[in-house]
Amino acid sequence: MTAKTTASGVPYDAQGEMTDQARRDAAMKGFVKEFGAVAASHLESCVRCGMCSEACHFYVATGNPAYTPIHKLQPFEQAYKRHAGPFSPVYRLFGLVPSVTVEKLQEWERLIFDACTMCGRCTLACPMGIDIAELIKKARHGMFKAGLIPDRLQLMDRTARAWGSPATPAEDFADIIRDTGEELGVPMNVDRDKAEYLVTVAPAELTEHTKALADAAKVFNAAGLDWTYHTEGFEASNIGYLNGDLELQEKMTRKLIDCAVKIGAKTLVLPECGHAYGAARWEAARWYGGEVPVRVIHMTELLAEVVNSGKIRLKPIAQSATFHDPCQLVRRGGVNEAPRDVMKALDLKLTELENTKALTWCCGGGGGVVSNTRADPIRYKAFELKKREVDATGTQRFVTACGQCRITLNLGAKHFKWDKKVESLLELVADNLAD
Amino acid sequence: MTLLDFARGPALQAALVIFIIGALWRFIGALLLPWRLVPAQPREGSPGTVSAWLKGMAVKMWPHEPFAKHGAFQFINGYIFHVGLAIVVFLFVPHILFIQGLTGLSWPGLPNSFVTVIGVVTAASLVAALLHRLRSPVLQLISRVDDYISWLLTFLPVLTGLLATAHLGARYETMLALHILSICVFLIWFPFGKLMHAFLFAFSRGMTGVRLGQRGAEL
Amino acid sequence: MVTPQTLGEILEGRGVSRRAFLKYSSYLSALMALPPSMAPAMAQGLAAARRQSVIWLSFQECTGCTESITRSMSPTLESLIFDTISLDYHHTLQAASGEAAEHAREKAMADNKGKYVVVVDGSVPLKDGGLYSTIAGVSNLKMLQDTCKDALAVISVGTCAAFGGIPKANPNPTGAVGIDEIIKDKPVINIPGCPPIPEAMTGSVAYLVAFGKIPELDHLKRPKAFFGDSIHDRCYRRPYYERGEFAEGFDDDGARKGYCLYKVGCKGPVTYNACATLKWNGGVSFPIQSGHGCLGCSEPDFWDQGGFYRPLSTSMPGMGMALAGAAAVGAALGVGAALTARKHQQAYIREQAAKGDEK
Amino acid sequence: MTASPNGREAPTLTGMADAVLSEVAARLADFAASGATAVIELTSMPLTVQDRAALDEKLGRGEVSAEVSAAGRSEVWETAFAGVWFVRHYGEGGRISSESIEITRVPLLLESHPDDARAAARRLAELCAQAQTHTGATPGSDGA
Repeated sequence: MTAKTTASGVPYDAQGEMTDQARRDAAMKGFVKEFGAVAASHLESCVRCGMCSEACHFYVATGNPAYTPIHKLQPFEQAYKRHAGPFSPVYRLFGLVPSVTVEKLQEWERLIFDACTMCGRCTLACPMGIDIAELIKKARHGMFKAGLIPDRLQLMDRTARAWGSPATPAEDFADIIRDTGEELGVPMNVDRDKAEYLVTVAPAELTEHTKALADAAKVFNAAGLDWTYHTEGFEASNIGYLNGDLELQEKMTRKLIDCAVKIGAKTLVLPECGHAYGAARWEAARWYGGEVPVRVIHMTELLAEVVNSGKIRLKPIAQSATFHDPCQLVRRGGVNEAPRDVMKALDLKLTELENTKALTWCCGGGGGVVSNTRADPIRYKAFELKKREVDATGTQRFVTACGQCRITLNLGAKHFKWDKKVESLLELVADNLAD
Repeated sequence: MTLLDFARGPALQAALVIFIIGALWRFIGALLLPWRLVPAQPREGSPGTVSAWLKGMAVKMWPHEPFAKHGAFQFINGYIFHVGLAIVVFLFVPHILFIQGLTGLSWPGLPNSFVTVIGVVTAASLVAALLHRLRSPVLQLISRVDDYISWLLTFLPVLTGLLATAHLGARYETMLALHILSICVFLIWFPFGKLMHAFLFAFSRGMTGVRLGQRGAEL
Repeated sequence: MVTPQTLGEILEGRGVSRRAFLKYSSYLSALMALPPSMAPAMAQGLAAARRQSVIWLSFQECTGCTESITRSMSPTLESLIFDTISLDYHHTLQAASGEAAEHAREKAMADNKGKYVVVVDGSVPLKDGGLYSTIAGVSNLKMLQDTCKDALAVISVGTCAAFGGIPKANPNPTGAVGIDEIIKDKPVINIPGCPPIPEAMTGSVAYLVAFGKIPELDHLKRPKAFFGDSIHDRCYRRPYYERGEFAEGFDDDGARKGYCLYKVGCKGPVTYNACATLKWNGGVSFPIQSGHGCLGCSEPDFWDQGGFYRPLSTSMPGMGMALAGAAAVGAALGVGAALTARKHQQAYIREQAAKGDEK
Repeated sequence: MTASPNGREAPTLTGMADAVLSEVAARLADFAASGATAVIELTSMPLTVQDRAALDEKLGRGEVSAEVSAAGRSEVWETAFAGVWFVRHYGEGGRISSESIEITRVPLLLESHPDDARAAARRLAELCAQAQTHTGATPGSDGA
């Protein structure tokens, strides 16, 4: 893993000892596998109107035209036109569309990974309905095969493959759970043979935010649910979904689903994490031929269920608050009302951000960007958009429902010395359970 | 065989043939690629595939509020020349008669002087669109030759049409012939450039409509 | 041979005063859109001119043009033209026939060598040496060439003489052509129309007689004074065209209200003639005013423009088949392209699997 | 000469009359100042029946009106404005074949043409000669 720069002076990371030609071929193979009718209908319809740029926080915050979302797909589209489009035989025969060069892929690594959180706001802006976020994810498969992904994501990929989680080896998982339980005096269930609910965790919760593990336990116990954590299926964040490593994505997803089936759980609860929801809720069926044998829900959906069904009652906080809608949960996931139901139950008087629900600005850290330190400068710029809108609401509390967003927003707050505390919805519920 | 006879006869016929061949070739060629839809379980209460598809097509016709504000020019000017072109092409009586000759379908048209005014507005709007493409740094970066060819081949029929209606530029038959020839070139280029979005948008919007619609997400 | 009198002297004997000449000239200059100030000059020119010898040749024609020009024979202002020319040969109108008629023609050509005008109506057949139309055993082609040898100018009267007209209509069995495709070395004035408007003929001839030169012609050699504007531009129903009020048939409400006839095949927009202003039968009416669309009779090949009742902007017939064929070819190409792309993808995926790319 | 459309009441006043009127005024001013004569041709103008009547009514009638019968009938009259003359020629069946407004001392049409006068002189001389044979001597005729 070495940081390099292209002839045109653009920094990129490269993994593995492949020759340039081999790297390019691997990328093309990765791309070509993605060119189905769905990608074709999108890639054939762009009219270069530029409206997606106005939706992208990286372009709006920096003003750099290179961050125009559709521009980030240029090599992917070129490969499509040359290898899979209806006119591809003609383009190849007359050399009308050149094959993608490895320099271009190296140059575009920064645009496909650093400058895109796959938040999907551009997809909502595109008048032709091109799902640019989806296509970026497809493009990342090829980039991974070519070994042209940010080193930090490669690092996390290797640890996840080795340990089953980027945060901790699987063996230590049960101890972390029990230690946290004892430390915070919360009864914990781990590695039970049978349970109705299999609860999974995010990497941050295994390192700094271990309190979240206890918070989840408190809620499940208060609601009288039959639940457990489990060593064979605990890591919900799916690095393969972010860095294009399809094999890892499949392996991580299968671990969760198979473990849930093994312990007879009817519901698999994902933690407060964005891409975990995207990977497990919407793409698990990809590995299970259309029928996922277990109900997959996000922690926020679980909270709304137990609150709305009266399984738990909450003490009112009676303060003003604003909410950051995590992109993968709301814009890409459709869970609009659940967090608001919970906040109402907490008697938090919600003032919506100027851009909210499906139109919210992304925190700037999703899709592996926060882990990829090379992207920090533009991430901080994007953070300012969110900071300005939160300040504008003037509310006392600032809540969200995704660990990655909280990390990103906290890093931004520290960088700008912003005294706003970013709070987790789960934590608020756990701390305000009525006795 | 005057220029007008050539334009109205063999040239237009050849152009229509190439248009149909190219359009079907690209359309079927793109959509017969493997569909491989990711079979995710839709959220209950989310619309079925067909209604999600149609919803996707309908919702994209109007931008969400923040994008209407920032992309205002593209969105408003875009509609002006699209609606303008639609009125001029489909509600101008001579055009309706041409379509009737080809397909047998007919419908009432708008007064010619009204359509001429619309034609002028459309031409101005197209010029504004070109200026915007030339001035905006984003569009400068992502624009290609196709965008400029497609613009020119859409603008020329409007221009020659207006000149023919106003009996300017050349003898009426010559300008009418140029008008028809400009349409022939437009039809020949249509399937190979971005003008195909006129057909493919339905599929592109539909796919996203289904993917996000079945997640219960906003489109 | 007594010196030929001037027109003025000849007509004086008939009680036609110079005032009549002035009146006729102002009428003609209005007709030909000449500046009014030219009327006195024209009157003077006419009065001083010799009687113009005219030889009228009729070939493949229906005598409609002769009918039209003679229609204005009634003794009024318009008829004055016939006093200014000496019609030395017209085998429909003249009394003599057979040898005597041909002899009269040759004598007129000899007497006025280089100064007589040849007026032709009807097209000339060229196929099989022109044997499809002969007069006294002489083919029209030969007679035309001989007669025009010493002519001052040739005036083709009617669409047949000008552009070949009906005889030239598809399939043109006799190989009929317009006069100016044969006579290349003499100035030719085309006065098309089926038949042409009488004033167009008399005006042009009078102009030639008065000023001794050809009036201004357009690219089809037609006098711009009469063929400068399209019927559409001078049509009184144009406001209906602009307001989008059309007759859908010949007996519907629109037709009765006198709406525009574009939808029932009017060829006004592409036809250049003076019908809409001068009108016919002495200004009584013209085709559109009496409810029928213009046929475009003063334009070349007006018979073969796809039908008098097909609107001008309708596509040419017979496109259906070609388009269906195109659809089939397009679909085939589409399927072919998709299959090659799928094969291409499979090859890639197999090759990758074979290389055991699993890390 | 614009007849009313088939079966419909003729279109009303089109304002052409006022346009012609203003041009006549301009030409009359020139004529009054510099004596420059002018002719405004009305034949091919799209004047409706109402326009023509309005023009006639506005110009009115002056002190002179004449009837000319030479190759058909014509009327010439001075309008209420000295120097502005109306000349109208009638063709077959009373149809107006051509019409114009002349701004001049007197329209050319009314003048006797020198050639006509020469011919007339001859005829008058013959007449006198015949008269002389009937009534004997006639003072002063030179018998051309």
